[in-house]
Amino acid sequence: MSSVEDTPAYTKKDFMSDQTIKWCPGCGDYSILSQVQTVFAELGIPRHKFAIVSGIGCSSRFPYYMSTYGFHSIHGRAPTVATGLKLANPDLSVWVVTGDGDALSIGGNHFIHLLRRNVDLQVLMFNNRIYGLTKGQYSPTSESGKRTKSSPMGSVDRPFNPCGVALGADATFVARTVDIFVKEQRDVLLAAHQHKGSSFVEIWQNCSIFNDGAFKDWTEKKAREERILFVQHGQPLIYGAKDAQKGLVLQPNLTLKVIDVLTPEDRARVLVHDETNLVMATLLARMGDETMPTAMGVLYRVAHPVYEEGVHAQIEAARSKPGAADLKKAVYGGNTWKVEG
Amino acid sequence: MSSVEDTPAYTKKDFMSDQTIKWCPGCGDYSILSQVQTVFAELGIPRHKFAIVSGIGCSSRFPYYMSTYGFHSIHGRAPTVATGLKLANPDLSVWVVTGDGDALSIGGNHFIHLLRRNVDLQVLMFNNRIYGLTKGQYSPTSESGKRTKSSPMGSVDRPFNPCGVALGADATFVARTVDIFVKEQRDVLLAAHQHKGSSFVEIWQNCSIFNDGAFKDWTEKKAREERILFVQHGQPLIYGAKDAQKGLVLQPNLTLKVIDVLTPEDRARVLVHDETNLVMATLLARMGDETMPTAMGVLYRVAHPVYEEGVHAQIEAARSKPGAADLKKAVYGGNTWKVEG
Amino acid sequence: MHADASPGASSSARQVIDDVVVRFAGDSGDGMQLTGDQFTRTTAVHGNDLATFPDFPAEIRAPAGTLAGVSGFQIHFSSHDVHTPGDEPGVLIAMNPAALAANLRDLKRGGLIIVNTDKFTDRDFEKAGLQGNPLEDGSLDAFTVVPVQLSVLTKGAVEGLGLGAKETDRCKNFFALGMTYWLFGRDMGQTEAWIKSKFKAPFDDANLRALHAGFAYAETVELFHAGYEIPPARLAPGTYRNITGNQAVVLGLVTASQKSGRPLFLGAYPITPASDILHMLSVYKDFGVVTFQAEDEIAAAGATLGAAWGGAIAVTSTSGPGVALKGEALGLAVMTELPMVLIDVQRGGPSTGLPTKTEQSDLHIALYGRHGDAPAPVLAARSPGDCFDATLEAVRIAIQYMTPVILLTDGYLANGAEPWRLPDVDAIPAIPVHLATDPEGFLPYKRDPETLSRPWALPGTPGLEHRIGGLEKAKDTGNVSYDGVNHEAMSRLRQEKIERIARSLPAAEPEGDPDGLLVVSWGGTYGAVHTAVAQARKGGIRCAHLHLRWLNPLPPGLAEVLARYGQVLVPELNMGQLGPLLRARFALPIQSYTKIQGQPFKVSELLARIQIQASQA
Amino acid sequence: MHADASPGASSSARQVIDDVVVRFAGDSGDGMQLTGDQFTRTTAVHGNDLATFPDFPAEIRAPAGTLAGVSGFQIHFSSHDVHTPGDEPGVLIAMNPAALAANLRDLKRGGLIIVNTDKFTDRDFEKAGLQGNPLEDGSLDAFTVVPVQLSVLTKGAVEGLGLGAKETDRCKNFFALGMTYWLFGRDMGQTEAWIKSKFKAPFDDANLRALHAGFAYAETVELFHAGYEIPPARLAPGTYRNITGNQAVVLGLVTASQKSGRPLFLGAYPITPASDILHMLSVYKDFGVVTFQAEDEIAAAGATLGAAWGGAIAVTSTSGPGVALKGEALGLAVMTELPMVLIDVQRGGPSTGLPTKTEQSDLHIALYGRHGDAPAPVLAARSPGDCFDATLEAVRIAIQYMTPVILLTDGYLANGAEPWRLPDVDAIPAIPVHLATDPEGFLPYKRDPETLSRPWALPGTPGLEHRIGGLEKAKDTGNVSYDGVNHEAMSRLRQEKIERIARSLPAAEPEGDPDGLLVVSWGGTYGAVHTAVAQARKGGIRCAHLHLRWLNPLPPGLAEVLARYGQVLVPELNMGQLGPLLRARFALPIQSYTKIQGQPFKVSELLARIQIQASQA
Ligand SMILES: Cc1ncc(C[n+]2csc(CCOP(=O)(O)OP(=O)(O)O)c2C)c(N)n1
Ligand SMILES: Cc1ncc(C[n+]2csc(CCOP(=O)(O)OP(=O)(O)O)c2C)c(N)n1
Ligand code: SF4
Ligand code: SF4
Ligand SMILES: [Mg+2]
Ligand SMILES: [Mg+2]
Repeated sequence: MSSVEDTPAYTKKDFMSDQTIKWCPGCGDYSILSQVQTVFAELGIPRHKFAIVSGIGCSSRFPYYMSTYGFHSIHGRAPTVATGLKLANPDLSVWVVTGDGDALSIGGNHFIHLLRRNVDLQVLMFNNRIYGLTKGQYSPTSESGKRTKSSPMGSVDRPFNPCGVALGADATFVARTVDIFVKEQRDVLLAAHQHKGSSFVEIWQNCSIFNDGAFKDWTEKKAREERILFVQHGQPLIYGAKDAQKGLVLQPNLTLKVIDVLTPEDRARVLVHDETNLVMATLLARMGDETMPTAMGVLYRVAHPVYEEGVHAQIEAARSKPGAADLKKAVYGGNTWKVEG
Repeated sequence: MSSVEDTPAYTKKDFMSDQTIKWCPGCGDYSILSQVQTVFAELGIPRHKFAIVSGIGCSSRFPYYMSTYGFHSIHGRAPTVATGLKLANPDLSVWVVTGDGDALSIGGNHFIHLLRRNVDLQVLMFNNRIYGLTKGQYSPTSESGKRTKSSPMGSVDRPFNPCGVALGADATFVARTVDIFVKEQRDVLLAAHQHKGSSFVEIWQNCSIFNDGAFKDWTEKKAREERILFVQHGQPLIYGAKDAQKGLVLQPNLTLKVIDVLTPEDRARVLVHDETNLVMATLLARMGDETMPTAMGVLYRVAHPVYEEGVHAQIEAARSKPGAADLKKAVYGGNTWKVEG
Repeated sequence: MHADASPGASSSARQVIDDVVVRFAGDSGDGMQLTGDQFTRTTAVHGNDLATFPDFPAEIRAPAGTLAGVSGFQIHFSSHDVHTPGDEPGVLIAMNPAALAANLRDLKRGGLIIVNTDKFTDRDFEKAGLQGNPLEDGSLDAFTVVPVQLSVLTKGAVEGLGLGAKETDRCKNFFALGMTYWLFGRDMGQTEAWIKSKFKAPFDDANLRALHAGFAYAETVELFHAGYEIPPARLAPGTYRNITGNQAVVLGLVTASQKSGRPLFLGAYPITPASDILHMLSVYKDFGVVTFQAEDEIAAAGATLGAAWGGAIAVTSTSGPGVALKGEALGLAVMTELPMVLIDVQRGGPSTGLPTKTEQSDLHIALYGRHGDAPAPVLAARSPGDCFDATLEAVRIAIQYMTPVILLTDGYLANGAEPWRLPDVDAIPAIPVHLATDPEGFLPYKRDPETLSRPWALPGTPGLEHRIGGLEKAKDTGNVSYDGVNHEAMSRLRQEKIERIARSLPAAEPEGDPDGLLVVSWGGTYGAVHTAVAQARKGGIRCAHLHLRWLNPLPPGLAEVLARYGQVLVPELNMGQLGPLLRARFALPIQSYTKIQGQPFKVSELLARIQIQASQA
Repeated sequence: MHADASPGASSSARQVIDDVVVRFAGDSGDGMQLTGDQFTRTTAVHGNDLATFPDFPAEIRAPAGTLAGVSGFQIHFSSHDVHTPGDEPGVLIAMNPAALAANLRDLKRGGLIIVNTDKFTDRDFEKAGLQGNPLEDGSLDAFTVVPVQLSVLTKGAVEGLGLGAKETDRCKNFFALGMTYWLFGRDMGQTEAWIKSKFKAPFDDANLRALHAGFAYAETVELFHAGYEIPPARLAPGTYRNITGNQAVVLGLVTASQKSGRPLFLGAYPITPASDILHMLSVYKDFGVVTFQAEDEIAAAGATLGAAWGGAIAVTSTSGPGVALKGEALGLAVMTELPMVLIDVQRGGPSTGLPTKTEQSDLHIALYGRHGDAPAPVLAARSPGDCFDATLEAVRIAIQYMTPVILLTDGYLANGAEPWRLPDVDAIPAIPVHLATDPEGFLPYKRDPETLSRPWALPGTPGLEHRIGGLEKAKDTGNVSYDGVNHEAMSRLRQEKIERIARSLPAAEPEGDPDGLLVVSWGGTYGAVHTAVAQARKGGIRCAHLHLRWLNPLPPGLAEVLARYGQVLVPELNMGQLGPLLRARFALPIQSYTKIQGQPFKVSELLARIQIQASQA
């Protein structure tokens, strides 16, 4: 990366492109766009070093609205394009923007392989639990029984838990946030950027046309306190209104239970978040039935070697060998003979 | 399914086809074939009701050697063909046979979607941690650093944990076994068959040509006791020689530890396997570093609605409505008018 | 005579004309598709022949008021035969300046424009990228402009029903519809009934009021110089309905399932403009239809093949990039000789291209988009209603010849509508299905001597256990064979099987003159070419029209027909795909005429080209 | 004269002949490929011109002793020019009855057969599916049979080195190689050195002993009626190496990277017979080469496109079904106008087909396998060594015209070897790369007026930030455009850009007679067609040979050339793909001659066809 001096002081505006935004009024994509523009301005990276790669979907129109390099590629294949780009130029700050259909339906395989390889880039998955661009079919994150154009009697599919899939695929960074949670989203985006390796961020996003209010039971002002747990490494898993705090404790049968946190003893019983523990992350990722809050924030973060660094380290090692990169030697090979004129 | 009376008493031989087997001498596929033939003979299902669907790979030659219906399809796509078949005819006993490359590399997406949907069939994944048929490249389950034709300096990829991927994708049945573990494999195959929904069975399989001995540190007579833990629902997680038993206990930081089981108190501390607990399954699936045994057997099993049953239930519900399936009405639609002659 | 809205007649005297093209245009949120659809239904019931063409943006809701957000619906209706949605609208209903600006260049000189002046503010001009008010700068001088305060008038009409401002404004399309009904003297009963069945109170009332107010306003204020009357067309006697191509495909599939006695399976992944096939078919569960929304197009195709193996009428539908993903599964279907149908609703390519526009550019991939020599039959539907017959035919051939079949439709056919004379459902012949059941002498690749097709032997059939797959098959046994001579024999058998389909096809039969210029079309351009040739002949040009339903195999007798004409012209909505193919097959100097603008041919364009061509003869 | 092994000369007098075809055949485990490879190297060093053709089963290790398990290696060497691996072997080394049975029908009458009689037991006959002992039933009467107790003799040779029975038996291929070296009077130094470098003790010693023992045995027991001498060919002066097509592709890629100054990226998923490109390229990390083994072919193609965007020489290689999976990404490359190369090592199709056999049946998918109108340049290599030049050319065109390029090779070229005169590496011209860097006036889709290519502007370049994608692009700006007229303009520009490549291609230039019959070939059939035409002309037939390197665009002057000849014949290893294409383009009565047996053309087959064709003139 270039030195800090090179980097102009940006404002959010520097990351707005000249293209008219074509999302529907009220679409959650707007607020994510605004957050990303704000965060990009803070990262100290020159604008030309950003590359945003997307697939196809409403969410995947994202690159057009950012004044960085952008590639609106093919449905589901953004992780592949981003991997090739990052291998070709590890110096770039690469962000994949995708939707629940793009990442988890057609793109599921590239998604898990990207996470497995741990290429150093960020994946922002806008989860509106619907196919927006194709006008409202159920997606792999739609709840069972959902009635849509393609499921008039309700969908029979069970939904994926996106963070669960990512953890199953050995992701090294898994986080969850919400389009309209301005501050929390910002923190997660910053953390994702800082993480070396593939950072997966699920962003709940309201589709005002085809799945309006899908998240309102969690995101409405009042519900937030009751149904959302913002996790923080090293901090107890506590949520709820100031006067009615609740906490999570682990039961012997390896499940979680919600308790009222009234006394210091109660508090001591509450589990403490350890973002390096896969089991903790699994528990947190999969909460969400009626009785449990939904976890937001960085659920999992572990250090692992980064794919493109490994690739380029081998190249450097090979280059440093004596007699390396001798084209004539390579072309001639080991066994030659001469025919005299 | 047809009644028991219809079903002839089979022997293993009844499931052997007339095709010459073309696997290499010493290939682990032989012993799996033998087990499957044995188990099929016991299931009480008429031979013509079995359909085996495979992708491409050494393992995927499997259908040719079974005297049932068989479809050697396309690389990675067996789950899709099997899903279509099962939807078309839920009455069949459908088995997908696949390899680590077939299922987890090119076929990863179909694999996770199959498990998510919970189509009632069995997936037997022969994991030899290598691409056999294409002569020995590393696969998504090969250990990092593996030197192969395509990774002369060692592979940079991190491997998938197949059971971990399956759990991440909300599989309802996850088991692991080994080609040469005759009895244990049989038990797992029977359990997979009995499970309603998608049953995923990872079978460690020795590739005698390109990855010989990949599992010998676990499967050699002596090692078995020390490095393999056969799990059983409701039973404590204990392994090791009779006189030197070891057990697994859960630590407060949500990790497992091995203890010597010498006293009844020790025994009482040992975790008891609960195959319906996802966290337990995650812990078991992911053990395997030097200090821990590898878990074999049924790691996870939960009841969930079966995909094709849901699909056909909707059809039945629709059929039972008055005036259902009136072709003329359907073709004519709601708005017609007459033009007189 | 066309609806040129020439002044003259009073509102009470209706001018009788025989052919009109109307376009409704507004924002994506203005309900233009719905308005068009209602107008179409009423027009159909009135007895006109008609064709429609909706044209909407790729965005769900592009920013209101911009050119990108304009959604249009065109209807051509007439007292005689109609084969196209019309070249140039004679009437444009423009809900805002962007809709006006986007459509003006298509409008017929002298045509009538109804504009919603409430949306003609400076801010609206800016959003539409206009410098000033087109109503004032003389740019509409060539047209008759009828300015209406649509929003204000609608507000007045629905006042007192307790609607919010936004809700009130949403009713204005019904006001516009009411005006248009008056213009053409239409009975509103059909739309009234529809509104009542579709909307809850108070919205039913509001929309009805807007509708009636629009009608009354047109009448009362003598808005138009003339009202028009387009007498019913002399359509063939029978019962009719309006149908779009996607609807017809869906009904064709349901019918094919019923007529073959095999359950229907559709494996699909949503994609514009094919998605509606998935949507519309998913309501026919009472017919035992399984619709499988797969994780992608590859899975959809794979599941379809699996269902075919399992004995279903197995179909997969897609468009654009989805087609590119199905080649491998189709290749396997070719090798395993299983019956399946791929329905490709062509859209503007390449890559993501122009998702909501029409094109005929997938003929190449349909014919050649598989690795190796993998011949498959390809046919194309020619009109919305014909999609029904073409679908039945595709299924029939797939089963009879045990082969994947590719049916090409396109965005224009898929969303366009026309009156469709309902078939006598009982009289549609059965689709014969012969399932193998007898183990005696059964061989999975033993062929029918006539069709060369292999038996359909379903898993679950006692005694027929066998294995299939993508490796080359030995003759008869179907065992894996690496033998080169066998490979050649099997390759030629697969080819020959497809060629034999031609035996059952009707011979190529041009309509028109027996010599001169032959115009050869395929797919959705049928109507435009048909009309253009008819007009050319009226204009004294010796020419004929040959429409090809089958692209592979080509129909019998084609060589002779082509050779008979001095000139052959092949118009296509692509860069030239059928034309070269015919040259390749028949080594004749066949000419291509191509257009790739995401729009159907205009009759006038074709006519002009025919005239040029004829003048060079 | 050919090596007919006619009896006569004593072992000390060598008979001078100018052309031999030898085939080694045995079980997959018998080391036939290795034996053939050694014989090839020694033959090359001896100075013969040569061509080889390995032919191995699809199974890793098919059951020992069966027909399915037979692995073969054929070498054609000569004191004159060699362009094919030879029609009929004059010498067959058969390690077991299956190898004999599988290869007998190819053998030249009167040819020499060396058999390992230790493997001629009843059990072996049974495994090979033979009724009895072919050595005794008269079926070999037309040949000269040399029975050798290979296993027993090898055992004797390596005794005392402490090898187990299996290990001992593994050395017998070197015994056979030693015998063959004697037969052709070859110096064994090359193989001796190789054994020493390759094997550890005691296996080095064992193999050396077996080799020498074989040589000595042949000499001592006067095994053969004659030894042969094939004098060196008069090859053009220079330094030579032996090279296979896959090797040449790999070296071409490394060279292209060095000559362009851009890093090389290969995205690939293993598949026969393309895998070796991935394998062999992965050792050139010292050249900065990134090889990415992707999760599938789609990912490989996507990553390749991403790398192209990032500024790499971006290449993806595959075969068979892998090609079918890359169409969508290629379409995106067409739309985004990024340079990438797809190398398709064609194999027997359709579907999984015949994975280890050769074919030319992917021309169709290369040209037409994308949805929409998505033109891309296609070229094909003509010989193993030519793969080097063709690869360089593919990269050069991809960069110069900012386009995906498809390079076709095939299984025969990929694994076949020939002596290759080494190029002067320093003299290979640079591949010019012009990266956009100046923000002044930069537009992502502004075109070079000559090539019509757009600028290559890499992410990371200050001031050039822009967005690309698969939706139709507006002229110059590259912004998304749904405008129909723009779509037509862009479609025609994309087409025109590819056509302009022809400007820099050499004109079509047939070799041979200026009239008569023109034989047009492409790809790996070059050698066979070249030889057949030369022989036909020697035999008095007026004919010529035109080989097409470029299939899209076709070379300039082709129309005139084709028109000049009375007859045009296009032989292809498929059901006829180029032939119809030429007919389509030039509307001439071009004839196809096709073969689809997973094997290259024999010169004799082509010659016979040319004779028939000429007699019909
Ligand atoms: C290969 C392919 N298949 C299908 C489509 C059609 N398609 C475009 S976006 C989309 C789904 C979008 O859903 P999601 O990723 O959740 O994005 P959203 O629009 O909801 O933001 C589909 C099916 C396509 N463009 N390409
Ligand atoms: C589309 C496609 N890509 C690649 C291949 C080549 N291929 C065949 S099998 C295989 C991998 C097999 O590995 P695995 O599934 O682990 O099976 P194994 O041979 O090890 O049993 C590959 C890459 C193919 N046949 N088709
Ligand atoms: S359809 Fe939904 S996701 Fe798409 S732009 Fe509109 S509101 Fe947003
Ligand atoms: S290559 Fe390996 S997996 Fe394949 S048949 Fe041989 S031993 Fe078995
Ligand atoms: Mg979505
Ligand atoms: Mg494997």
